[in-house]
Amino acid sequence: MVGRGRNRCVGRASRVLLWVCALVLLTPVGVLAGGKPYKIGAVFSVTGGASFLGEPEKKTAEMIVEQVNARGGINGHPVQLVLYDDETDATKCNLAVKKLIKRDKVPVIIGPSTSGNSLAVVSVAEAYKVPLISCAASYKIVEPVASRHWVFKVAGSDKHVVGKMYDYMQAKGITKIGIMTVSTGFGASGREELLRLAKDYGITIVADERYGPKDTDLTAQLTKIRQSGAQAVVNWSVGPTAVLAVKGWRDLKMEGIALFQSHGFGSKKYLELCGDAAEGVLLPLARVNVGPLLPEDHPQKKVIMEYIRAYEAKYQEPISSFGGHAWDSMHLALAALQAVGPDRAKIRDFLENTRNFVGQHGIFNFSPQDHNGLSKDDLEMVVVKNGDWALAE
Amino acid sequence: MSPRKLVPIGVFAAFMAAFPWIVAPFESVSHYTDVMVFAGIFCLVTIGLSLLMGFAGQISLAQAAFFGIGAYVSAILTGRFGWNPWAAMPAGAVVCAAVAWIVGVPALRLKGHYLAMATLGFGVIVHIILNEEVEWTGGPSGMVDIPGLSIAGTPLLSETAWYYLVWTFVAAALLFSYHVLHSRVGRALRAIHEEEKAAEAMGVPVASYKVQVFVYSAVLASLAGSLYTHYVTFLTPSSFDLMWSIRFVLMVVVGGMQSLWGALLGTVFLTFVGNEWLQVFADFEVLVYGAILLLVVLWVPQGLVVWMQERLRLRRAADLSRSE
Amino acid sequence: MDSIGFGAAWLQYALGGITVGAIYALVAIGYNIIYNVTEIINFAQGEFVMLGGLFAVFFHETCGFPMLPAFLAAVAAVALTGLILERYVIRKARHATVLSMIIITIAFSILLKGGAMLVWGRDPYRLPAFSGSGSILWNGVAIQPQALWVLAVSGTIVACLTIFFQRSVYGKAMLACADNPAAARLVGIPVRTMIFLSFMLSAAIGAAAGVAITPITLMEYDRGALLGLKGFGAAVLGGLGQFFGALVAGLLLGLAESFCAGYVSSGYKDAVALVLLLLALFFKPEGLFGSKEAAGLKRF
Amino acid sequence: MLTVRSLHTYYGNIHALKGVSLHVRSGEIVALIGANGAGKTTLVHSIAGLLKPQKGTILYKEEDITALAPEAVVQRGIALVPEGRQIFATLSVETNLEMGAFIHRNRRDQVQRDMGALLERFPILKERRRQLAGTLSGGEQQMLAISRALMARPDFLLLDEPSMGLAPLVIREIFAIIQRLRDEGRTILLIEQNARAALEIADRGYVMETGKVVLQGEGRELLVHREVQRAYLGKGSKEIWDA
Amino acid sequence: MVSFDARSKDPILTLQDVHMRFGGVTALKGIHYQVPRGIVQSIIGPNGAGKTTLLNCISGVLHPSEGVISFLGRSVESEPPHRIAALGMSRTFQHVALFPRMSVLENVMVGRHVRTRSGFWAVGLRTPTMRREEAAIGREAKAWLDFVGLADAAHLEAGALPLGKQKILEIARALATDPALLLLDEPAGGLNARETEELGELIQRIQARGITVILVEHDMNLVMSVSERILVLYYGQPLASGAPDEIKEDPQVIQAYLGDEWAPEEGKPIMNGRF
Repeated sequence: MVGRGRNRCVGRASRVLLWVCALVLLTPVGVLAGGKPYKIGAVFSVTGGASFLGEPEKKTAEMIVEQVNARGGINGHPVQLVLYDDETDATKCNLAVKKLIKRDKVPVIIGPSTSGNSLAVVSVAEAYKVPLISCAASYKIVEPVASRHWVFKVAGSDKHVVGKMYDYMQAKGITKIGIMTVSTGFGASGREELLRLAKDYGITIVADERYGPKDTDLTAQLTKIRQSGAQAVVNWSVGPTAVLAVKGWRDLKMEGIALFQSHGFGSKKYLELCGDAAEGVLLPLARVNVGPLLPEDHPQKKVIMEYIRAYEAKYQEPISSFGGHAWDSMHLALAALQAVGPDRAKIRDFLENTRNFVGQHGIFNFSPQDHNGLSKDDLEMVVVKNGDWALAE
Repeated sequence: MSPRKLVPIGVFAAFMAAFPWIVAPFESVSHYTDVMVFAGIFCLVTIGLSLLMGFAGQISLAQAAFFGIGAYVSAILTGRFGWNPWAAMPAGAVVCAAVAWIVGVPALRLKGHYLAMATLGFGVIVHIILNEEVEWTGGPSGMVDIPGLSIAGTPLLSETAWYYLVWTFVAAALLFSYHVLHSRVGRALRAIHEEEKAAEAMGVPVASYKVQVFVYSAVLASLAGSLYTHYVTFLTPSSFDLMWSIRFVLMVVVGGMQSLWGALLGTVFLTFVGNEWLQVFADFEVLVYGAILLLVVLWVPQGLVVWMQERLRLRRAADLSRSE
Repeated sequence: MDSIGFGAAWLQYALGGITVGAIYALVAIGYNIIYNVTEIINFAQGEFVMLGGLFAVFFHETCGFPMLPAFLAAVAAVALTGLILERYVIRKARHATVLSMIIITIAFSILLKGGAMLVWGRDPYRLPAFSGSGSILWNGVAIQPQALWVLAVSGTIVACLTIFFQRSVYGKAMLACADNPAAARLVGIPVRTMIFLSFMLSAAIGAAAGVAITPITLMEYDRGALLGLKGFGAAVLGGLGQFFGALVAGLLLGLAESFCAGYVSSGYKDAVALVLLLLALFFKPEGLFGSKEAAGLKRF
Repeated sequence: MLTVRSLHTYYGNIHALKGVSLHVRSGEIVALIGANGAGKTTLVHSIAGLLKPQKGTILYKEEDITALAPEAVVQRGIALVPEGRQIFATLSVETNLEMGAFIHRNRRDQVQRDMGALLERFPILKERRRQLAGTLSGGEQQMLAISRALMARPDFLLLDEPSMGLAPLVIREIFAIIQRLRDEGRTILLIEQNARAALEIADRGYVMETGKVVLQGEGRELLVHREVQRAYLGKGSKEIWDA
Repeated sequence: MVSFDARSKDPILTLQDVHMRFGGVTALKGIHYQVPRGIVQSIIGPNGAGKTTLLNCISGVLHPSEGVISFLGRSVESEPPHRIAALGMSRTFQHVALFPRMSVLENVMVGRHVRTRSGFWAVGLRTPTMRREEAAIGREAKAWLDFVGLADAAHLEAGALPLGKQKILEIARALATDPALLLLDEPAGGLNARETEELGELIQRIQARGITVILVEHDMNLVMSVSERILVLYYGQPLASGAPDEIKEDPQVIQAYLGDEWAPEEGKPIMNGRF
């Protein structure tokens, strides 16, 4: 009895040990075949709260690697994407970036997906002197440039989005607005810019409401704005709350007060979820979202249409503007690798001096003073019409 | 401590001291030092929590809040007011201790689910405050460019240096906690857990001890938060949300509540599981993580360390009975 | 400019608060059923709500069921999940402590969430309203028909449960199990079956809540945790195990949030609800409706 | 009617019953006495199905009921009135009785009739039928516990310490009820600390010590047994009390 | 109301008009009593008479609804149990309340808690004072285990002891607090005759050390053999008090505590609602 019992225990213990060993050994999943591949590191929020960003970014990046390798790589080197999921968690993101740098020794990193996570790794990129092309929006990621030597970003800054929006309001004679922002990094950064730039455009903010990313009801905020006498309401969020804002706006019959959404609303899925309710919603969007609406001679038309075709063919789903960030960062990284090879410092210098790079989100002009390279002119004001985007006049 | 216990502890300490040098030559695990820095920071939190839960028998779902308070006080004092981080760290601990005391006095009168709810509620409130007080905390966008640590004028840059710093803290916390446990205070805490009314009849001021150990766990969490701040040099409220409180509890439970080593092992284990070993499962990671937790709690409810200790004891007993 | 009076805004907040509150109440009731029979707090309750919504989407949108059959199918599917939880998880850990039970149910909720993410992906889904889309505007107050449905579903469930527990033999038997499981076994009540039923029932109610709210709030895989948290708050505030208490506490929490968002600060609305909860716990630890008498009796 | 053969039961990891054998004939009151921890309660819990015996058999009306669940034991006509009464304190008196008849739940008329009869029989319960059972006094609760057991229409009643915590006068009435129940044709196995009272109404008695039956005999016989007197009625209790 | 003039020159415990009500139920109805220093005082009475409630009031677990309890000249009726323990009163529990997963020795060491000082910082930093104190705690705890005869079991888990030894361990733990007054709540419950005899000897040895003992007990053999005075409680009120020999012969006590006869008389109504 005793003996058998013991053996069973030992058996169980050793099985547990085996599992642990297996897990440890499984950790390094590097591809060692082929010539000397050029590595590109990537950290996206594929799961967790910002997975709506990370998922299309991951798919886009993987698709581009396939395309490039199918064409024989760059300069005869296959491209290898080393991608980690940070689960929308700053700590994990920090760990993942260091892992890319120390273990995988990548010459360049794209991502992270969110502003928070990007800010959590800025110091890492600086400390290890590795070029990092963030896909997130916050201007703090690349400013002050003096301490952001190695960091770039491809998402337009919120100040451009707000600028575009305020331009439009100015043109329409809107001077009093209510804003409602989600209490995440995305919403907070938008709110900051909305408040900061308002007076430059002669706009008064008469209501400033906030809500949580998982809130189920926004009528309280909307009611308050309706009472405030605002001529327009700006909602700044992503995810279900962006849809709830539209539905609430429609339910409260607030059509007299124009609803502006942030660029975070730039996904066809949201339009589907809103149904008819979204008619007339205004938002500034990058051209990647409105590719088919662009004139044929627009410089971005070709890259955008190619991306849309390839992505939709491969994944059977519409593109989102977030995937476009991955496209831009990935192609910038590829261009750098092609031009200067896998050398961190040279890649950084190359990126900083890139001009007229035609991407999904605009035509990038980087400089030592500007690590974003976009302006508000890279956005279009879009209105929802018949369940689709249309350029607003 | 008896010499028989000292030998394995010595081996363990030697292993921990050599860890960065052991993993360094192997490329695929060379970054483990970095993971261990975070694991060490979390260990500080879970050592306190283990004292609170495993020994004094009180549930807390608010540890992430104390972790966060420590982190933000450090960040604000150094980033905004230019304090030296080494001065900000105890300041954070003092703030945390005060908050823990204020919350602990009424909360620890509650038991079971009600205590869980009260601490959980407090944790969520702190998280909301971190999110909303934009002027001070930067709100959801977080705080950037927080100064790093330096020792004697030399900035602490490498992971290895941080590894030694953090694990020195852990060793100190372990030693302190071990001493507390093997003293009148520790016995009183365990007595409270086992049979509160008898402990009180023996002259143990139950309410006061519960609050003291709650404050202690908050102070350790606060120190961990300060270290985290200066290591990552960026803070966002999402690192201190309810999910983190739950994670800390899970670390303690998976390792084994009735043992400080349990907190240590559980924390290191789950930090590696969460950040490293399950990456291969990609989308299935969450599922595997949940399954591991479920299996551990169902089949090894006493936690990995206590389970292993029991196995060893049984084995020894079996060996003895065989040799007889 | 619209001239919408103070009164209308007040009503609008109240309406929003009641709708959200009714949802919290339904989640709280789910906690209470299981708690009543087993004294376990099932932290996977929020996930039942999420699964209810997503299963309804699956049956209605993917399989093309009409709304009512889809509703029932979703409830049945989630009840099955509750069954699995009880049969294969809870029963295995019958002698676990309060803390390990909390952790077991949390682990199970992680599994459910992970599973839902794999099956339905990370996007939110919508479901058409039970009757008529759009809303009715009455004196400047927008009323969503679906909100009325949510209230109706909550009301019906609370009424049915009250009748069930006060009138039916099985309901009383469940209460007897909670009161004194050993004595319940002695009079021939199959306690295990009752526990089993309580899990299915509470999962089913969670699912019904999920289906009812999806047309208003959309539903995605990680919605469960927050709903579960608020529902737990309502359950504790109302006094664990009290159905009527859960309803009132749920509505109170919903109203507190809504009015706080309307009149104080929308950012702090969750905090205000929680501060209320903490104060209630500190000063009336058995919850608003947990009777001291019953609590006293319970201990003997 | 009931035969227990060399029963072994563990309570946790304590070997609480070490081969207990006893029998109860139809229509008699059998008293089971012994110190705390002698295993009396473990024995009735084993019979009622609350505990699973490791070894031995329990035969009831020629049927082996050793491993049956409590539900099944009640179905066969054995009801236990547990120590400390164990009424459903938060439910009303009526609901308590209704729960007692849980196994007859599909015969509503019968349940109503039985309940009516019991309430007639115990007017005090009738008066309080809408009160929460926990608010009853000790004696009333004991009455309710016995009534609840009777709602299952048992032939065989197991009574565990029915006099515990009750005032002497109330105890007297409870014992009268027990005798009445026997006179109505029910068989009773009675556990009592109050050995004297139990043995006085019992037809036969068993004495248990540390998990074993150490003595058995007729009630009156045990009452005057020297060992029993010394151990359970108190040494010299005669001198002290019967002075 | 019965009130006993049990005043002595040097009472260790004085109860004045102690009432205890739970909701509508009055468990103690005005108790006046004094316990002289150095004696073994027993409290007997039927279950539900209020013995344990009285013990809980004295030891601070419950606070009486009315009345004054003074211990060593200080009124303690609103003090928490741990303060009362510090003043020199200790107790055991009716249902064994040990710390089951701690060792026998550790259980007794917890008893020393109230006589030692080192705080959280001191023990964490292992100050020299704290080390001396710990050593003393260990020594004294061992001495008490020797005293009650459990020294051999010092390193076993307390929960693994047989019930008889657990009861003794509870007494050792209570003694370790250096009490002037020791309250024993049914210490013989569940003990066999031999163990009960040993317990009686132990109580006498405890008394010999100058510790006053209050004993709540059902076992009349024990009560009669060790007590100097007995208080009989009945329905929350004192029914009688005196030396064992007086109590034995008190007709009221015989009437209330045992009852005179058990067999019901034929034809007498029994369901008369006197419950």
